[in-house]
Amino acid sequence: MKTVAKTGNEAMAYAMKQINPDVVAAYPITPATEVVQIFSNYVADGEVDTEFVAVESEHSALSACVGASIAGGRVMTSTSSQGLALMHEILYIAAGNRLPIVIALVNRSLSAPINIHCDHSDTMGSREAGWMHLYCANSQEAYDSLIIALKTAEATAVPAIVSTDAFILSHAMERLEVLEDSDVQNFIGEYRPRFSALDLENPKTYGPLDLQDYFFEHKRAQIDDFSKVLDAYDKAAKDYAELSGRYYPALEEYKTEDADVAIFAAGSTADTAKEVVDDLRDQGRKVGLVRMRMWRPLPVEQIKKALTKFKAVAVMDRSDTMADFGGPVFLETRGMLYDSEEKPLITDYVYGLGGRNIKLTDIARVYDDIEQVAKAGKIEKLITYLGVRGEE
Amino acid sequence: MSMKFDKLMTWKELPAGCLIDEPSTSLRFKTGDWRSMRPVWDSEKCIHCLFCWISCPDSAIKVENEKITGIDYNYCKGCGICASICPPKASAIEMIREEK
Amino acid sequence: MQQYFEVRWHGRGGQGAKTAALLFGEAAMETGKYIQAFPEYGPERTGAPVKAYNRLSDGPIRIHTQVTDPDVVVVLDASLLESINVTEGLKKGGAILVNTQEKAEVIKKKLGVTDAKVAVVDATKIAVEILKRNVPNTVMLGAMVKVTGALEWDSALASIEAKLSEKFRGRKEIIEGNVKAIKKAYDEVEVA
Amino acid sequence: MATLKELSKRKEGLVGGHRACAGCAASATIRQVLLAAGDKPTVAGIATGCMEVVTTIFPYTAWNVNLVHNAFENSASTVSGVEAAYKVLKRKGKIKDDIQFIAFGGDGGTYDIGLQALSGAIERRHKMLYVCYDNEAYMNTGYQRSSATPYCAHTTTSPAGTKIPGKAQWRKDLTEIVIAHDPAYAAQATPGYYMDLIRKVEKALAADGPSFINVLSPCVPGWGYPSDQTVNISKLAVETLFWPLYEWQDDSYKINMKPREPKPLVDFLKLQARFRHLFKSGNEHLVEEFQAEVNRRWEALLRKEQATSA
Repeated sequence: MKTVAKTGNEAMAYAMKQINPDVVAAYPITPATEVVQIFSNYVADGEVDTEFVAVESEHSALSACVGASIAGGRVMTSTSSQGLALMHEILYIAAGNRLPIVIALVNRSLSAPINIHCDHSDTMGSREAGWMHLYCANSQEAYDSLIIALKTAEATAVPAIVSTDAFILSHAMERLEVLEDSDVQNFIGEYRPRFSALDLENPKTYGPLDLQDYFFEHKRAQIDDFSKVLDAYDKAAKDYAELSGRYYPALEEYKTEDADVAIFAAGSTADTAKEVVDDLRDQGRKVGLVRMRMWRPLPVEQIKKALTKFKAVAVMDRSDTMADFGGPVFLETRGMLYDSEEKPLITDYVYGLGGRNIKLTDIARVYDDIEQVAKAGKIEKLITYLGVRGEE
Repeated sequence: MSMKFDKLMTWKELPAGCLIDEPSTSLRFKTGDWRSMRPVWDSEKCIHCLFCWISCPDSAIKVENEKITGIDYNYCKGCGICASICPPKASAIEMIREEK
Repeated sequence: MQQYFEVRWHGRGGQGAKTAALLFGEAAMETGKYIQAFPEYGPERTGAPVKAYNRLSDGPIRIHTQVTDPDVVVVLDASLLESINVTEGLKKGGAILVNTQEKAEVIKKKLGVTDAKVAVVDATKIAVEILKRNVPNTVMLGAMVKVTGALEWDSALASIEAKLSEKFRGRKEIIEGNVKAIKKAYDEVEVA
Repeated sequence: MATLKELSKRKEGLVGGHRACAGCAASATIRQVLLAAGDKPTVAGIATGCMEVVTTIFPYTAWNVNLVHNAFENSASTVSGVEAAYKVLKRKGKIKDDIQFIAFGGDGGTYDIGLQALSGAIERRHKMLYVCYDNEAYMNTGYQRSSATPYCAHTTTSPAGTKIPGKAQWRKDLTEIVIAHDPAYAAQATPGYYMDLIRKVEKALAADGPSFINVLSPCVPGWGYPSDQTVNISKLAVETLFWPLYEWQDDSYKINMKPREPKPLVDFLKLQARFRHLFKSGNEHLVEEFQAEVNRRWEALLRKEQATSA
């Protein structure tokens, strides 16, 4: 283990190097370009054994990854925003085929208007594609998560996305600890694919057509495989904790034990909010934070257990559903708690679109609001667009 | 090999992944009943040029030891290509109406 | 709440504000600090005003917001003083360091700063003289360390030298030149 | 080159029981290509389209080799990935055999939506043979125009109406576009001339780099002719100069079939319902224009052959 200074992108590229995948097929896109660039250097300097395919689009990037994974290779790529949108079609195909491909992703808003900065609209738009998804809060976690995600993906044959916030994390250099190459290799182990199109003894047809008689059965089996991800993840995360001393639960609770109210947030903002919690705690206020790290599959029982103990919860959504009903995290959170006998009042804060800075005072204001909601026992304003001009 | 063909598999019985885990399973699916015209091959007239064999879209011309041995009616859809390209000097294949 | 030491770097695209922030961050890490170093990204190209930031602390850093109230502002190009409000948000008792030919008093007056330290160094002159190129960014690190006292000088210098060695892959004259220039800036910086 | 007798002893790559139309040339194309490739281990990929749909209906596959299907526009990039994995796994000693790779796509998946992926794969020089089974329209979805659809052809999105007589444009010359990428080998073929196609597959697979064969594959329902005429029409396309058989390698063109007396284009057109409207009175000029364009392109090809012959 050694201490280094790396940006989120450098941290993910370094984890990729230590994983040493068989094939990386990728296309550069701001702000994830560096991941591909840095990895190209590792390839050029012979530091990895990887076959690097510099494709002509993100669509081809994931298509080539699918081909390489069906061929039995350990496969990774990297992208962001429009790139993920261009991959969208193939995301479903990779998942349906049970290909444990891992994407090092940087969360960036989707056009229009074009904008290169952070929000979560890109990954939220892919939430039904059948990929495991982890939102990271800092460079250290981005590095660690890529390794844990790969292990989980290969154990379950479910592909994974690990994401950081554009620029806020992707381009911010932070201090982190990295493992030795051999520790990473021992942790992930040799890849043993479930099938390979290069297996000449047992020719198979990959990606066949289903009529009405089989499609539903195939999807049901996929959903069942997906349901095993949470346990496999937790096992991988615990094994990783033994190795690194850093444990990342699917859902993180921070100072929630006696809290009356909490913020439910993901990504770098959740990390920032811990600072606000400490500050408010110093003032004697009973506030806490629940951080959504794993978004797919949803750790439903953990979320229910965590959130039902509060009087009020503010969900922080860095994207909107365009349903005129708030952001995706808000909608799903309310859905999860519907059957709970004790449930908090839940409000939504859509914030930070297109990289709009979220200040400590903004987060403090959300705590002020939910304390008010908890005290009044009712919600005055269900959805707030935080930090946008023209809203009061 | 975990595929079943005699009945519809449940989702728990499917091979892991989204694949057909053995080759050439379509041989279990007989397309011969699509036919309304039937090619009839005359072994006496056949010169074994193999033109019909290489041109058949359904791999339905049977060959053994470089010689044609007949037509596989399990798969032949009756398109008539074989009869149409059989060299005139041989005319070893005739299309007749399929009697049901 | 944890104490943070925050820096804002002003430069023009191509002058190395980001590199300076990264080098400063890495140097700080070598002294045991937890660090962040990040640029502000826009569509700007060479010549346009750009910003970069540092955040330093003794414990793990959890906040991931822009730096709005820096302890220190570093201006890599004095011409920016005309177009940018470089003192925006500067903390009381903080410091602003400018690469200029002017005396510190003149800059202090020009900026209208009353409750923060103003320091100057002619980093461009030092860079041109020693490095034969107008690259003031690394040079300014020397002045920066002296003015702020945020880092221990010897270990900071050693770290910067190590990073430069990595970056320039053993091109001795560049590495040595930079170190010499950094030391010169350390010696020559003037505070008002 | 393998003879028919030798080929007849090989294992079929595409077996019966698939659901292609009776008389489908595309199935014959794939079958012939796989027979030609059949002396070495082969892994295939295919774009979504007619042939993928009729040959892989779960749980029935007509493929006797490993087949990878991903989506419509990415047969070339998918097989790029398979080939990349092969290279690294071979380097690591995890794969012992020499394997050859063939990507298939229809004209929709090749000329149009998959052109970018094809271009990228050739430019990156993946060692694979790409075979386009070109039936000159989107047959899988019900005969819509593609950029491979010829002049005046009726399709369901370039219908022959009272004002507009079918497709207004000539087809895109995809083979030339591929040649502009400087592949290791490129050719045009058609299954009616099976020995020519088989020879080209062998040559393409032996070439050191990416190769491409554009195979005109007549479509019974899309073109509108009796199912027993598939081979005849395939040959007529060549004999009328509508689809020249030629190949390109080492900067040289070679025309493989030069009819001593080319047949008139109408011989090809009149057998097909998609050109029926051309034979209504008042449309004679269209046939003449069509013939003139075929001649012009043939002459241009002859000049290319002459200019590049040693």
